[in-house]
Amino acid sequence: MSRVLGGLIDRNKPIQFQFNGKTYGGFAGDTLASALLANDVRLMGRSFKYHRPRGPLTAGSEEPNALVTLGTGVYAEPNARATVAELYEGLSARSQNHIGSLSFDLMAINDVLSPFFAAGFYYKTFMWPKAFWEKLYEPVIRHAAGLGKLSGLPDPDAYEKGYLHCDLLIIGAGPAGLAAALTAGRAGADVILADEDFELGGRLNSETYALGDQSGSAWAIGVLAELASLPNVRVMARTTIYGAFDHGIFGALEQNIGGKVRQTLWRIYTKRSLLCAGATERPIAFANNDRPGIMLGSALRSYANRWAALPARDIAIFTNNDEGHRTARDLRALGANITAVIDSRLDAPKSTDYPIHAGAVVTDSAGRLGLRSVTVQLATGETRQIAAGALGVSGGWNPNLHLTCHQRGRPIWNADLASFVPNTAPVGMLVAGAANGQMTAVLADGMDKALQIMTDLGIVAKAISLPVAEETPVRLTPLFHVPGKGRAWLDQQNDVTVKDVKLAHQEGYISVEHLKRYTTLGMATDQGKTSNIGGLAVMAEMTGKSIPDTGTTIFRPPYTPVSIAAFAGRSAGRDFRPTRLTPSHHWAAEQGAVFVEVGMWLRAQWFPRAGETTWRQSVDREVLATRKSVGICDVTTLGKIDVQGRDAARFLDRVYANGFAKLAVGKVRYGLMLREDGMVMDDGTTARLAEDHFITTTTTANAVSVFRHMEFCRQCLWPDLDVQLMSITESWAQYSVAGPNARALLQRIVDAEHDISNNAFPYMACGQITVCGGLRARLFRISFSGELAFEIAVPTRYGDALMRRMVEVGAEFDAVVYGTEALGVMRIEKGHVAGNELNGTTTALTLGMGAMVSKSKDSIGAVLSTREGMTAPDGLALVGFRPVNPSDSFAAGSHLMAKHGAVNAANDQGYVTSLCYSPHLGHVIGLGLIKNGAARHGEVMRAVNPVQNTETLVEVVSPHFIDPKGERLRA
Amino acid sequence: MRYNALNVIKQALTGHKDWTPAWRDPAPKPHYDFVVVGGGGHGLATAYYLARIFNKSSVAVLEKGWIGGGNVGRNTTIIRSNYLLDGNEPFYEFSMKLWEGLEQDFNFNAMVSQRGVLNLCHTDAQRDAYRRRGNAMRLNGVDGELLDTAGVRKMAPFLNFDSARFPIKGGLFQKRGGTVRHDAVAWGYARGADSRGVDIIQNCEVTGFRIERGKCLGVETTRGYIGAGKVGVAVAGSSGQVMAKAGMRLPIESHVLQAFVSEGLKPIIPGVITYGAGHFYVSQSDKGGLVFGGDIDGYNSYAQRGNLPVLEDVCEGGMSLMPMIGRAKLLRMWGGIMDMSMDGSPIIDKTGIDGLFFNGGWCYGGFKATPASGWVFAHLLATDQPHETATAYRFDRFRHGRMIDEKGMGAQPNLH
Amino acid sequence: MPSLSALTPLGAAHPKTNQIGTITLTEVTDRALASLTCRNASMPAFSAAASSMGLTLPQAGHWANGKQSAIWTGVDQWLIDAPYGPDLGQDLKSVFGDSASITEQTDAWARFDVSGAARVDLLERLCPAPSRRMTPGMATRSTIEHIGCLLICDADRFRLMCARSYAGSLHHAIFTVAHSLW
Amino acid sequence: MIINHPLLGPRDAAEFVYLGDANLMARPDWQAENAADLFYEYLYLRDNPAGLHRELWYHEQGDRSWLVVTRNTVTHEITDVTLARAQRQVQS
Repeated sequence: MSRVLGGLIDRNKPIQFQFNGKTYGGFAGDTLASALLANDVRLMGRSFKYHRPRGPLTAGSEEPNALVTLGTGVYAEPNARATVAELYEGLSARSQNHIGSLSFDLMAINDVLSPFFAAGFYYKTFMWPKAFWEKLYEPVIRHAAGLGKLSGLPDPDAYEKGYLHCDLLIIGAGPAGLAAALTAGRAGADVILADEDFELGGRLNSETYALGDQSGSAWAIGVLAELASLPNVRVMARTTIYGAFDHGIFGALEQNIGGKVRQTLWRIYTKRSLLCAGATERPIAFANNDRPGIMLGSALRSYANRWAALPARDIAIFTNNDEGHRTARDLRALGANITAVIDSRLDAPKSTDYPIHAGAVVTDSAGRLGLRSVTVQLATGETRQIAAGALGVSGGWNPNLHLTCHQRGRPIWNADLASFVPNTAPVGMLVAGAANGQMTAVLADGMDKALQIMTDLGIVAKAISLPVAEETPVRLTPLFHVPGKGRAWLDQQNDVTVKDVKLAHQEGYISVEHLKRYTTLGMATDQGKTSNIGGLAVMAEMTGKSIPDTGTTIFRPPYTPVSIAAFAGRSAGRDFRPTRLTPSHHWAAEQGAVFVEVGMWLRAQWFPRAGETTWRQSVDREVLATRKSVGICDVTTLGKIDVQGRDAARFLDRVYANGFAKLAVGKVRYGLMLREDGMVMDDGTTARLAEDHFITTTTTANAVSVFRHMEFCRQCLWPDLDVQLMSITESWAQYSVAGPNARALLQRIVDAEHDISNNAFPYMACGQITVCGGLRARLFRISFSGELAFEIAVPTRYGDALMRRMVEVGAEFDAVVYGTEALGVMRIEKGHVAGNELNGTTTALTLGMGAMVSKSKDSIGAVLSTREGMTAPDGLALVGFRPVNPSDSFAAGSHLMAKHGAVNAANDQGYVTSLCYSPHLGHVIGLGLIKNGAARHGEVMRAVNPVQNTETLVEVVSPHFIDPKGERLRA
Repeated sequence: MRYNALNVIKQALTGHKDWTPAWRDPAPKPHYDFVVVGGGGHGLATAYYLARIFNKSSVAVLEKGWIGGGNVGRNTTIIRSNYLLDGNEPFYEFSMKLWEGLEQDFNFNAMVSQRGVLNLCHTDAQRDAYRRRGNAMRLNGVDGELLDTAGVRKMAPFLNFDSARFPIKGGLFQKRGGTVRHDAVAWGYARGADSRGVDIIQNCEVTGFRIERGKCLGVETTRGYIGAGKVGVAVAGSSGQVMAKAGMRLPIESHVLQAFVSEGLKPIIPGVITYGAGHFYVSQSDKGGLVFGGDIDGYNSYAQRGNLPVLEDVCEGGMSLMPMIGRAKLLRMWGGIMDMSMDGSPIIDKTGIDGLFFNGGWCYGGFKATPASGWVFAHLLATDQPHETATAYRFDRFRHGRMIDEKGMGAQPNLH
Repeated sequence: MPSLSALTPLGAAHPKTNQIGTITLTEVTDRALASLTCRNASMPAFSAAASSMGLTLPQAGHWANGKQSAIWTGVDQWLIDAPYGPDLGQDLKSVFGDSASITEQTDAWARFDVSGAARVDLLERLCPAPSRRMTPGMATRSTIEHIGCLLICDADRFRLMCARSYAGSLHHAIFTVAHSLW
Repeated sequence: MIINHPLLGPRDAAEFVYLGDANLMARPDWQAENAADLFYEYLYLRDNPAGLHRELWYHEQGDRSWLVVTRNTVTHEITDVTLARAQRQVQS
């Protein structure tokens, strides 16, 4: 055990966990990585391309190497970073991307063959023979693809979304964030303080310097306690702010521990935000700098100070700045043997506690599955082997400015830090502390920025007293890589080396975007947090330009990867979208109806009865019974819009292609609605209940868009018209009652004082009536089926009862209830168009209703419907089809060809839009659109359906298969 | 140096010393016979085919930033030719055929991978529409199969068949559809064009057109005036901005389309799958990332980034269709600017200005069209005649009511 | 009295109540609703009519309590909420006459009341509306799991209203999230 | 995005449905001599600016108002929001 004294782990809470099947012990407060290091496990994974053995480079979310699969079976999460995985009892993790064991990976052969796998090698080969790409090369490449593995089974966990509002969101609960939160919190602002870590305090938990008379972590605990007592402050641990979106909206992902929900995806609406995300240390590249045990100096300090874990006893340090010396002091204090501090600066600080090599660099390393020693080139040019089981590398700090780039903000170069710092940030965002390149006085910076924001928001705030921090300014001499012959890794996960960047330069991939794309630098799961700058620095050397002149890389959301399930929340599986139920749904379910999804609605498709074994039997029965006697259908889903106002008639005149001004009160008229481009948008009936009151119906599919369109017309085009719109789709349960006995059935429902005889209530009449003893209702004599038919509407709560009552009184007529299939059959038999024909590319002319487009008034779509391409004589027109041989069938979606000639696109005459079996006629019938259709009735054509390899001779007929004169519906 | 296995091996053994830049970095000349504005996929392909097919030796491509930095550099890499309408299908099939021989043609492995494109349907009406489309494809000599639920299950057993809000009723499958390594397309065309004498000039923004008496004589650029016999503009995403410099208003709006990629995962999704009851489509790259997307954000934008509602909508669709991806993590999201046209189809046409030609309006379907777009635009530039597969892509189709509206959504770009 | 019996939006004879932890979720069915919209250039008559029946018409984003309360739903438009009666729309029409367009809406909506100390924790996980900042008298539209809702803040509860056909899905959403809190 | 509704204050843009250029309110005269040309230009041609754009949004999950929003298409910054209806009435 390399566990040392101290740290923030809870030694009273031991935890057992497994890695690659072996059981280890850790403590509450550990991460998987810290616990493994404390158990002397440095090897945790394999790299992507060369399968190099890897251990953690970092102690945070920027980790490129220590990726594991967390959990087992359906709970397995691939590519989890061991460095941030909070240890819990029973945690089980496995390493990834190897064939054979982690320590003996057969795929490591790739490392030996690495010269052949230089950047972009795959663009240059695998092209011959052509067929081999799909048969051989690509399968091999795909076999090697990816890191972790999905279980392949549905994710069993629950996820949720939530929404928060605040004055100020503070991102990061390190020193700057805590100072800012306390300042704004005391001022009474609504504050959210979020941090990805489970232990808040940021670097305060990993460093040994004091704040006033206490340790940094103790100060953090005090501040957090006060924040917890403030009702206006919400502190969110384990919460990553993953993205900054427009107008102060932030995305956050909270890991829930022990609850019923695995993760909560918060959308946070802010007035202001303060980014206090700290900084990430960067490595220095040298040959074989990727061995397990080589990590960032700051990570070594975190493991030692926060987690009391030393990855090895013999530890060396490689640094270009003073941080390396801090690492050496901290580790030595915990009992490590510092074998050397290799400082690339000639003016390195001195120490008597351990050897310091000023002006020296590490040029290579050794150790098969973990670091054993490093090769150091001294200032004198002499090289020396130094034993080390771990090497702490400090190359300087990169501010964590990622969120400032999420709205395409471009950072600028800071020569003192030799790194990019924020320049512009999203509107409303300030940046404080190390995230802003401010490496000292970060508490004051956090407080000052909070005060500035409070002033901005008009909230009175006072300065808070801050402890004195011991700190020293940054002193750094830039060094990004050590020149040499071996491979020096920049992007460790994707195996991008200094040589690869040089090759990219040699081949002209010089723009930073070309560099990234050609070499895959920065494209791994860490998105280049520790590698981008190094890559740029190498490219800058090659081009002879400065780093900022070579390019900048900006970051896109998410800050760290977010599970797809979290973005879906509860809107997944069956709850993907809500379900709308019709008023007769419960009754229909009792009858064993088969339901079908129609938009959000569930509608009864047909009602199987005992003995019926196919859907066709049920549908045929429903159709025949309706046409013979009477059928009932729930048509509530059709959109219904109340149109009122003194100018309601004028308004409808403009919205519909045909006229409504002259429609008499108590009458209904069919209306055709066009888009402004002259195509048919929707159709439906409109009833006039009073001079200033109409009810318009829409198709089910277009209910929402037609209402929106009518509001557009009302508000944006003709606000001078006095007209008001209200959706009443939900207010009324509406049933179609169709068939020769429809009236007789309804007479048993409608209260006696209302005369619904043919004379009193003729075809296209409407009225407000009462039913069943005084219940207010509306009755419309309209027909979609072609039969004598009514639609009756009652307040929705009575819909269920009305259905039951009608079925009851309908028994004497053998009434049936029919579903959407029978509805569809009857409308095709009648030749009514529906969704399949109103497909957005058909005009009134196409549908045989050209005469309805009035030329004597202004209406939407009238002008553009006259364009030559839409009025050509050979344009598509609606026709009916019937098979020449009545026992033949064909399919909707078939194309029509002349009886003779080649079957190809050039000879395409049109297509079948709708098709059904007509039990009334005893054969299949179809509707469709063919060129010059009106003139082709009687022609025999071929309905071809190559995707199902069928071809049927059909005769072009009138689209009205039954009762073309409309005698039935007027009966 | 030619790209082949032998040279890769030779170079590997000798330290990769002899590889040369994939394209030169020439200074602009004062005049070219053909100036192609826009160093994206379409512009580079146009230049390549001008040289390769039409033997034009004086060709320049002007790019304001770095080549391949537009939508060819940020898309979801899908190729397919499963269109419905006569105006489109032959063109996209022409493109598919070019993809099928492209790598050998331009000597660059772009990883054209025909693992299939499966469009799922969830209602009877949708299945009828797919049948009509599949038949249109077959009538044009294109492969297409209509699958029932069992057929879909066989191909993609991991889809949600058991607890779906919108059950899968079948699908339209194009076996020859698939994906291509998108950046490599730009680089392959650039390298191929460069090797045939085309000048590819990066960091050269066109700031205006020199137009005299109705004729375009050349372009003003940030690197000076460049005269041209003919100017072809292929800057989809920025078409409105660039053509405004020539005084033109277009039937196009610029919108943002987001795309998403997950961390690398071992292969689990075979080809391209699109959800028919939500906005979600997905494929898995050769590196293992799930590459997925959905609908455009829906508002005019040049910001190259989108917002949360679409991201969430897309993932909801994904989790509804294939709940096994829940624990895969989204790694990166980005937004591209789309030329959304008024009928969802592109424009490749002369303009009212002599010598000035336009190629744009690709909506979010431009990537798959890259080879054919380049070829037919080169054809138009070289011969003044539209290529036989692109005769419908005219400006005046809106004036005359001959829209090519696959989805039937009408003159509202954000619905296409 | 009609001889038909009514169903609640959730499809039962009687409204449903759920107790989940400290959350009480109640289906409310004893209210009548009608939308009331002032016609163009009719505000004086419209206001007079409202006053005559003691109706307070609140500003945008608010509702006003009373025997008949009014919820602002749009420009010059309110949803009137009154004790259940057979035809509130007609009752209002007789008061407002030509000054208003009135649509009976009683059965257009389903209503669920959410009370209990954790109601804001619940709502934060359901809808984007700033429920924590809402005070009694405020009312807003919002969405819950793709369902358009009216969110009305009362002293001890929030009223959530949605189109009636969505009642089952809305109830499911509230119920599920409430359960996840405990 | 957040749209600052003139009556309801800041609202998530997800509550709105977008239509396009506010010029769609300026529907041409159907009786004009060149009505066909005017309607063609009205419906199909766009300025499509990179910068300030006046555009129509409909508050579908709200008060059903059509709004004219002035928004920068490069930065997404919104500088003005008015009720379309009010704007029309001012113009006429």
